[in-house]
Amino acid sequence: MKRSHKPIIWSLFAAGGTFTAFMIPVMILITGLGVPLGLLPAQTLDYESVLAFVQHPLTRIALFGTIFLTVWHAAHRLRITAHDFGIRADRVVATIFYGLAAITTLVALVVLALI
Amino acid sequence: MTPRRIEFEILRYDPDKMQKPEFQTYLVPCEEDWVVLDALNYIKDELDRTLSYRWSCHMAVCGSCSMMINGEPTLSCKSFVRDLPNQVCIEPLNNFPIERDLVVVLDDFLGKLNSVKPYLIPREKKSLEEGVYLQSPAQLKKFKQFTLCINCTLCYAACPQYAHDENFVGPAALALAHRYNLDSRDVGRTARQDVVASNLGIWECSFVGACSEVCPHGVDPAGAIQQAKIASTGDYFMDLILPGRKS
Amino acid sequence: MAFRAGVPLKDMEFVQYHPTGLPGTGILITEGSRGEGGVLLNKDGYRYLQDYDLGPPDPWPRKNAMELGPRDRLSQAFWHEQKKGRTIKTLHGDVVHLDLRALGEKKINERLPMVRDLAKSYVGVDPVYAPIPVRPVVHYTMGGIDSNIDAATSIEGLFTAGECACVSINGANRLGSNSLTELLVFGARAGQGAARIAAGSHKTNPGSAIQKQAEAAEGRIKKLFGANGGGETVSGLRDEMNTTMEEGAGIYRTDASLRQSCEKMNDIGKRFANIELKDKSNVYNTDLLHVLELGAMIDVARAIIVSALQRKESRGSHQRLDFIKRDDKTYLRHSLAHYVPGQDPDITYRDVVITRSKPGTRVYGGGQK
Amino acid sequence: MSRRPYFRTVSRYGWWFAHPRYLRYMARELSSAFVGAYGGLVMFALWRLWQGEAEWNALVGFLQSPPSIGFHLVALAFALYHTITWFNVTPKAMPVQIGDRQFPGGIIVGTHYFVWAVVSLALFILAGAGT
Repeated sequence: MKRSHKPIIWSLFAAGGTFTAFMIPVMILITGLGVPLGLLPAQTLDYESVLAFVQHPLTRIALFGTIFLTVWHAAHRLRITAHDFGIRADRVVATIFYGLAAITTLVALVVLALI
Repeated sequence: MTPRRIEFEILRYDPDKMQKPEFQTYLVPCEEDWVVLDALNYIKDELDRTLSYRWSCHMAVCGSCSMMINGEPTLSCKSFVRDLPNQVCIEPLNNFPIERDLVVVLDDFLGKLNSVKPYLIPREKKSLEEGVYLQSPAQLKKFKQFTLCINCTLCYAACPQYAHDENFVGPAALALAHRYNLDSRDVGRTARQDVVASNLGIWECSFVGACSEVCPHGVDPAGAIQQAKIASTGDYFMDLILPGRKS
Repeated sequence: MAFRAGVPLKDMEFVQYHPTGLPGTGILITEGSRGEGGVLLNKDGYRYLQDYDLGPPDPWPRKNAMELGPRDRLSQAFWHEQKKGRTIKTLHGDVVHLDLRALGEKKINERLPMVRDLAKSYVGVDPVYAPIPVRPVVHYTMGGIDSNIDAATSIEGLFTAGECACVSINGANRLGSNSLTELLVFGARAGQGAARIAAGSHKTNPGSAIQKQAEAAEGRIKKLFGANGGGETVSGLRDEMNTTMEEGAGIYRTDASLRQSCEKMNDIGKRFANIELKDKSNVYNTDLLHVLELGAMIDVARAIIVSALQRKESRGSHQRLDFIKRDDKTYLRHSLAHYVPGQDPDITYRDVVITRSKPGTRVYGGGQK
Repeated sequence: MSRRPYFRTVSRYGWWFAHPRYLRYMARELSSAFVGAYGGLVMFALWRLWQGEAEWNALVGFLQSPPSIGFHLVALAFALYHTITWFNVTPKAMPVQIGDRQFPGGIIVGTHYFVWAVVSLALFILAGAGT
């Protein structure tokens, strides 16, 4: 049997899984619930301060890493989940999910470079 | 103690007489210290001699009395009547073709087991005079857990990936491959990787973890497969960086 | 099958009892539990082994003494205790107690995790807090299909290995783990020998004699499938055979008990002809398998009894109450049981080849030098 | 012989209702849909930020709407489930052995939770530091 090329995508999935496990809950809590519900100061998401924050080189790298790992982790897992749901058109499924992940990564890269 | 009467619904199949399997019910007076296998033996001796099932050791060592008990892959010699309700459903092991009654066809599993070369492949064969292959307790500890597998195939019955793709090499075989790969006396990893690191090997596993949950000896095939994935990923990138290197 | 084909069964009178099996299931509680310091107690909580030349009862495990005495002596001591009414009655027969409590939870978990698991599961006893009920259980047949050091039998091309074989690495008793040697060493030799023969022979049509044998075997099975209403059942005869063998040819034997068992087994053998096959399926028919196995077991049981009857001495696992001494002059020999259709087997003897270990006096406990 | 092995079929779509452990597995796998969606949302937010203040403020306004709060609540639940299931299997995937002793899995898992708590707290303080 031929050795698989899965390690490429799996290493992204695994790294992303670890990263998201640490980071995503608290990020959702802050941006999706804390600030919108007024539990955290509204200034946190104020245009000027967010822009300044994002324009810092380290933040750019961190945000790119976050998006990159998160979407590739999700894309790979969803590909398998689609199979678990009984969808056998693996090539189509893989193209859609990996395609979405690639587009998201690309847009994030462009925006973060130009902002 | 008076025996408790338990209703056993057993999936029967005799290819000589039946087109497809059907349930048959037996009422068995069970002693509370019985296991399900004792109840089956009671049926065989007293109620219906045509019932077929495999068993041998009656002490969870031989791995031949595997079956579905109330939907759970279980060794019938380790399933105690005292833990069961008054109605028990018994079926042949999931994910295997039924040969007859509770007996399933294991050819596929045995072929897969063989395909991962589940034996020591030493660097060089030692003669009798040269003595044994030594190993330290620390080296033994690395893989000892995986030696406890009794090939009962409960993990295959629990694995949804095997259910959906019979070509998947499967939990027990991959765990056993890992066991030999971790053995300090073995150098067969490269040879095994052709099967282990293929798309139908470790990469077919989605880490449901059901295999480890049903294992009667606490072997952790799911863990073994994840460890193998990490190691194989390392291999893959090393091969990219240093093509032609010897692993 | 080998017996019926004409290969003698050697040393069949020697059957080993393991002193510490669980009642009912017969699951073994390893010798290791006694090696670590477990003690055997009768119903009065007394270490009864000291009454059978196995003492003194040291509180620590001592090699070849008390609980670490040989399997046959320990099983025999149980028999005496049972006769004296000092064993404990349970649903699954009489037992004594194997007490591991002095070891403590930590040591039991570290050294004997399997024992704890088995005892908890199968007799509902946690050895950390309570003694385990145990009794002697039939464990190993030292005798078997007569074979030489290459695992070959008197029939060319027929090899044998494992418990069914008797290469005679055990003699009249067996040491723990010797069965591994039987499997690994003689299993390999049997395989090598068989491969050699297979490589040297050419594929030809089986001779008419073999063809005839095959047809006869097939005919016997077809007859079983055709017969109706015999009335005898596998489980019925099997249970009777168990009781007969346990009572007449168990830990201790006498001329009278063996003769009685012999008669009973002959009777069972006759009734076996009336056995009825209930399962007529051609696929994985375990009823048929059990009938065939029972027939073979009856023949083997008769070989055990007749071999035991003719060995008028006590040696190793073969203990006669009417001949309590070992008699090297007459019986330092292997017994060979030869199959005679429809009758008791013929017994002949062969001298023992003695190499390094000479037979000595068996002394245990405080009597040792 | 008249062997005729019988092949049972497994439901291709509904198999995961057969046992609670399969349901738990599917929930774990589905967590990735929410994690992924959140990743997409972060990308979208950056896009809006790049476009200008008005667009950004519209987004912040949307975040306060009930559908958004609802989504984030569900996403948080799945994200937490992902975190727990991910941490709990780390000792299986990456066992640590020192000498002849297996490092207790509980410590490996515990360390993960500890680091997670510290990181989360730090980010939280950072987010609230403006006050």
